[in-house]
Amino acid sequence: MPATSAHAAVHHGPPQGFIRKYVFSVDHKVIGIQYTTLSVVAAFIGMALSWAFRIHLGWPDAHIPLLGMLSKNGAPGGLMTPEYYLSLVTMHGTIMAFFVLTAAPMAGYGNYMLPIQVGAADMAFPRLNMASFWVTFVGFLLACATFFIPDGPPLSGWTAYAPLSAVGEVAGPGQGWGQNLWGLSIAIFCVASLLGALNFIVTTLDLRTKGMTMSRLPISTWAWFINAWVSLLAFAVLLPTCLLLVLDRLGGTSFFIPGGLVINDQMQPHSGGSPLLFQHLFWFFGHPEVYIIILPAFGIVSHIIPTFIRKPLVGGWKVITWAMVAIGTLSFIVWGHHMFVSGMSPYMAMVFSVPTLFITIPSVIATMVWLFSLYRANIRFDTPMLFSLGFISLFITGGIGGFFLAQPSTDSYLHATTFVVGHFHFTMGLSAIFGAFAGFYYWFPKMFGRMMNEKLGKVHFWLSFPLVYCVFMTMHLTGFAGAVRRYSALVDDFMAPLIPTNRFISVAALLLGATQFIFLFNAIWSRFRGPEAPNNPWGGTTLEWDTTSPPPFDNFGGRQITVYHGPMEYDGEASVMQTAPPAAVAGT
Amino acid sequence: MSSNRELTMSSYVGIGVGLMVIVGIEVVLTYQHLEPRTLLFSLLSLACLEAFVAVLYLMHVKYERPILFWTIFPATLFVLTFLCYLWPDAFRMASMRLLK
Amino acid sequence: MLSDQRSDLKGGDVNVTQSAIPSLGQHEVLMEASPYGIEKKKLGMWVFIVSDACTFGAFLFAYGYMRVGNPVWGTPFGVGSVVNGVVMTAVLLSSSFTMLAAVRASQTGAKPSTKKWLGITMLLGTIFAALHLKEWFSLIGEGWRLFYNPTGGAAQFGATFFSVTGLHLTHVVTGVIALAFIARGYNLGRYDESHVETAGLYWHFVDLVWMFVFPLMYLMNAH
Amino acid sequence: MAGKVFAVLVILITLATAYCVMAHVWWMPVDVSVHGPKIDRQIEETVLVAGLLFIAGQLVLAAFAFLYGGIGRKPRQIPGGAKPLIIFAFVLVGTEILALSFIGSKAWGSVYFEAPDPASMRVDVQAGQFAYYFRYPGPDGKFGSLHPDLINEGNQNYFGLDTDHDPDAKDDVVTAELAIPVNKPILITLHSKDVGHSFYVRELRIQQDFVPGLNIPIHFTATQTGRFEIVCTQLCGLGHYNMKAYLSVLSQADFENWLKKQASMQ
Repeated sequence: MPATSAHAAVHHGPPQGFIRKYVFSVDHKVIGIQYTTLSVVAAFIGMALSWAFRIHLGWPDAHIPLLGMLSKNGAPGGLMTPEYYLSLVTMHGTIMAFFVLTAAPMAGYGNYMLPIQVGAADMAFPRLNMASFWVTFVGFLLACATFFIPDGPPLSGWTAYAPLSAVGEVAGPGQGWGQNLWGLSIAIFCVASLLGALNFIVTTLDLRTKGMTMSRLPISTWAWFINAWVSLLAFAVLLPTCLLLVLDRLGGTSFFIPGGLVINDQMQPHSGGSPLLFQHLFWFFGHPEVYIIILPAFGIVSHIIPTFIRKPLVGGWKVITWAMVAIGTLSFIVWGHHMFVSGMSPYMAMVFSVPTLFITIPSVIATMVWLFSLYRANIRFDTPMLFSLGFISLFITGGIGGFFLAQPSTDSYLHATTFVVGHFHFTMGLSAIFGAFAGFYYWFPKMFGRMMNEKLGKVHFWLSFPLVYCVFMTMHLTGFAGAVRRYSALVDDFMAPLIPTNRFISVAALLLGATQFIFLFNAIWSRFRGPEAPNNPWGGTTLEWDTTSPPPFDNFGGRQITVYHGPMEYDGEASVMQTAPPAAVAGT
Repeated sequence: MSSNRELTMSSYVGIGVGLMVIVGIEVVLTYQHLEPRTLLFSLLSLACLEAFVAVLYLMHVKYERPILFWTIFPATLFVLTFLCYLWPDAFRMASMRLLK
Repeated sequence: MLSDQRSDLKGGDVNVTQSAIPSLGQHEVLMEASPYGIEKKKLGMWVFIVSDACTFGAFLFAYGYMRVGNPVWGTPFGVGSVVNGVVMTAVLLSSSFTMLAAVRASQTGAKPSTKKWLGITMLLGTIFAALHLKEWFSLIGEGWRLFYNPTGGAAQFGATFFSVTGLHLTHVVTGVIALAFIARGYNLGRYDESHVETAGLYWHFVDLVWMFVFPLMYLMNAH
Repeated sequence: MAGKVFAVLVILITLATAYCVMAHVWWMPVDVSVHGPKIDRQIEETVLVAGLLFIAGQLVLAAFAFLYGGIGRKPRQIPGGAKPLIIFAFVLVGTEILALSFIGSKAWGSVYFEAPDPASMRVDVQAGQFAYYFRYPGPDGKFGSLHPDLINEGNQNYFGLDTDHDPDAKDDVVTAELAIPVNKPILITLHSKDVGHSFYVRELRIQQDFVPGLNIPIHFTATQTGRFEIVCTQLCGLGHYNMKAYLSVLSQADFENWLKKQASMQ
């Protein structure tokens, strides 16, 4: 309960001893780094999985030795079986969506930066904060554990549609304990996210330092705050969904399983459930989830751009913030656009379609704010800015695909084609990742007190950006041709001609993956060998640049922080720290 | 922190009795052989009334700043309202069942 | 790069920070006042309550969906169960008021009566749980299961009833345990009235949820 | 420098994308259904609307990155600040999306809102891991009732028909291929025997999931004879990639012969 942990903020001094310092630390900075590290690890696992199935799609009879070692039945001699292909796709989606994209930009950077940006010494409930990380960690271990149980990970996709996910092992390999662990893992992740969101909300509202009015919050803080509300409400619905799914599997209930199902000539002992109920509950969470993933990227980019163009965003904090609020709100009433062809009431399809299209308006406003802020700017193309620009380009491209999938009529052709895969990789996948990279390069000096290597960072960007388009724009195009997603082999008369195209995608994807090792090397090398970072390497104006790199245990060395200015008071080379006393400004 | 000074303990007892009376009404309604739909809606509205009293007085939102109410109430109501989008499919399920 | 405006700043001296830490979280001059003017743990509890309400809501929507989708339902509760339900409601409701008494006593600093009222609240919570389990066991005795309906109606009754009331029961038990912790901490002087008040919020919420669970799960299933 | 490279890169990507879409390098197969043209037109309109926004957005990004690199410029906001942007978004994008959803709803309605032609030929489709089976009512025009407990791949009772006691079921014709007469309204009923599947015929511009436990009706009219693939687009298990059947659109005469042949083989 929050109540019991409240005093932690009051009493805990700097911890002594390795365990309290680096493992079970209540310091939001350590927890933020723990989250970030977890998601980097998860990201490379997820990427390795995608490598495996991309290789399989490009060269169906390729033998992948490592895979053979990982799973004897899944990939005998390294040759991937169809079921293992689906398992890999499932776990790629699960790990990336939950443990990378939801964890890193929100829980990772948010934990580290939000308290500093509002001028607090720690989160509102530090012990709760520590709990939510370790709960997430347990969830992650459960997800990974599925690889090491006999029948392997589940194969029902990250959306785990019932009844395939609900009837148990009879539905196929991995649908036994694999799916159980999956359900538990996600349920646990829900709890962690709820606790995290609660902490973010209270910290932003109650722990702002003197003068840090809501209108002076950095945009990134706004994004995390809005996002915390979205997660709070969305995960509150995914939690029961997972619990009911687990009940169907282990308790013999029939929430999502109708009567009269015959699998392998076995009559299933269920009746009266509804697969559509699962889809509704899942997507009620699932659509806000994609915004939970992208909103922090919005915030990070909106936070970084002014620093590197040396001028405020068009419309100041208000326009971009209200755009994010509108997006967050609308995200709850559009989930049905994932279900246009699912057998949902066709009239509801229209009800969901219109607000979906209307999300375009705040999205376009946000995009134009970033775009037109560049007008007559002094753009400095350091790595964080390059990734921010990349983010804008990717987000535009991804948003465009939304027009096709938001309309039932066009979606009925494009649904479940690779067009969808391309679309969501652009919007919530790569946009969020680019936002995360931008944030990583931007805040690394603050987090670790060392600069990252600019050259390697630029190489990382110049290789990643075009490769992203090679992979996922091509998927859009094959989607127009009607290439179906989640096929482990292209055996149809229709799909077979697309094998060369898929080979091209695979090559690009492998290169894209390989490029990320430049980032990994850069991060690790700079962590230990990078040049000392000054307190404010980028000339930012927000509070995190107003303390040492890395910040002391209580973030500001016991100074009284008083804020007099908004977060983006840039004017060319001149800029005003949020804490600069009015007199000092007059002086400059 | 003296937010629930406003009411004396006895008036709280009054509220408690009132809530129990509502529960009584609910029970009586249950045995009036009403249409399930009518019964459901009357029970729900009574429950909402109870909940409202509980939020305002037991959880003394009435004596907090209004902004607290205007934060928690719309958020919760928002989710519960739009979850209603799944009712059409619940009714379709009854009408389109494969096995009657 | 810009010349850092405060490069003279030398932080990181932990001893200096010690003095600053105790004042964190309290709304003193160095903080912006909370827009709600309430303890942060109280606000945290409110935020938790919002999400928990949505969780319960989703459970109840699933129940409604199942019920609408399965016209042949089956209503197991006779007068006995309804009476039992009314008693449970009375118990839980009065526990809310004993909780109020405890909060109030704690605010006047009356330690003994605070402990007394907390004790009574926990007792009532336990009675509620006991009555609830009695209901469960009588149903199980009649052959109701998560997956089986002895009256031949939809199997979903057991599933929805046991899961929804189970979730509520979990909240009650958690609440009783939490109250025990709070009482102990309060007794040892580690916790103050604000903890009691926050725990009270949670307890009232559990009561509030029951105000929906009772009519929907019991009365709607009474024959 | 970096800005100019970025600009060039973005422009190249934009042009390449635009070319691939406009030149239909990868594109939908030709449509063979009555409602299809509406959907195609809708896709084309969306390509236009979305494509313009796409090109405009990327070009502005490229232009600004190209022009405003470096330092020493006196920063200035765009004339009018954010207002014109907001107005543009609401007015232009707003009308665009309203138009799209208005026209689009017609295309959607032509598939889902209009009642099927009462004279439609009815076919019953059962999906299971990992095959489709099709059922024609036979001479009596009535489908026998379904008994899942009787489903048995071994003796080829895929639908669970009670041919011994149910007269309607006796003459039902069960096939592994869907054949339909051209230019005749067809009403098919989808139901799944196990998990979720989908009925996707690209040339018909039809994609509809099977919902276990429900009967999902869908109706269409094919306008050209030919043989097309029916594929599963709803993840249904390890054989998902290989779950397919064929749709043969035949002339009325050919169709009748085909049905007779199938009936004789029951």
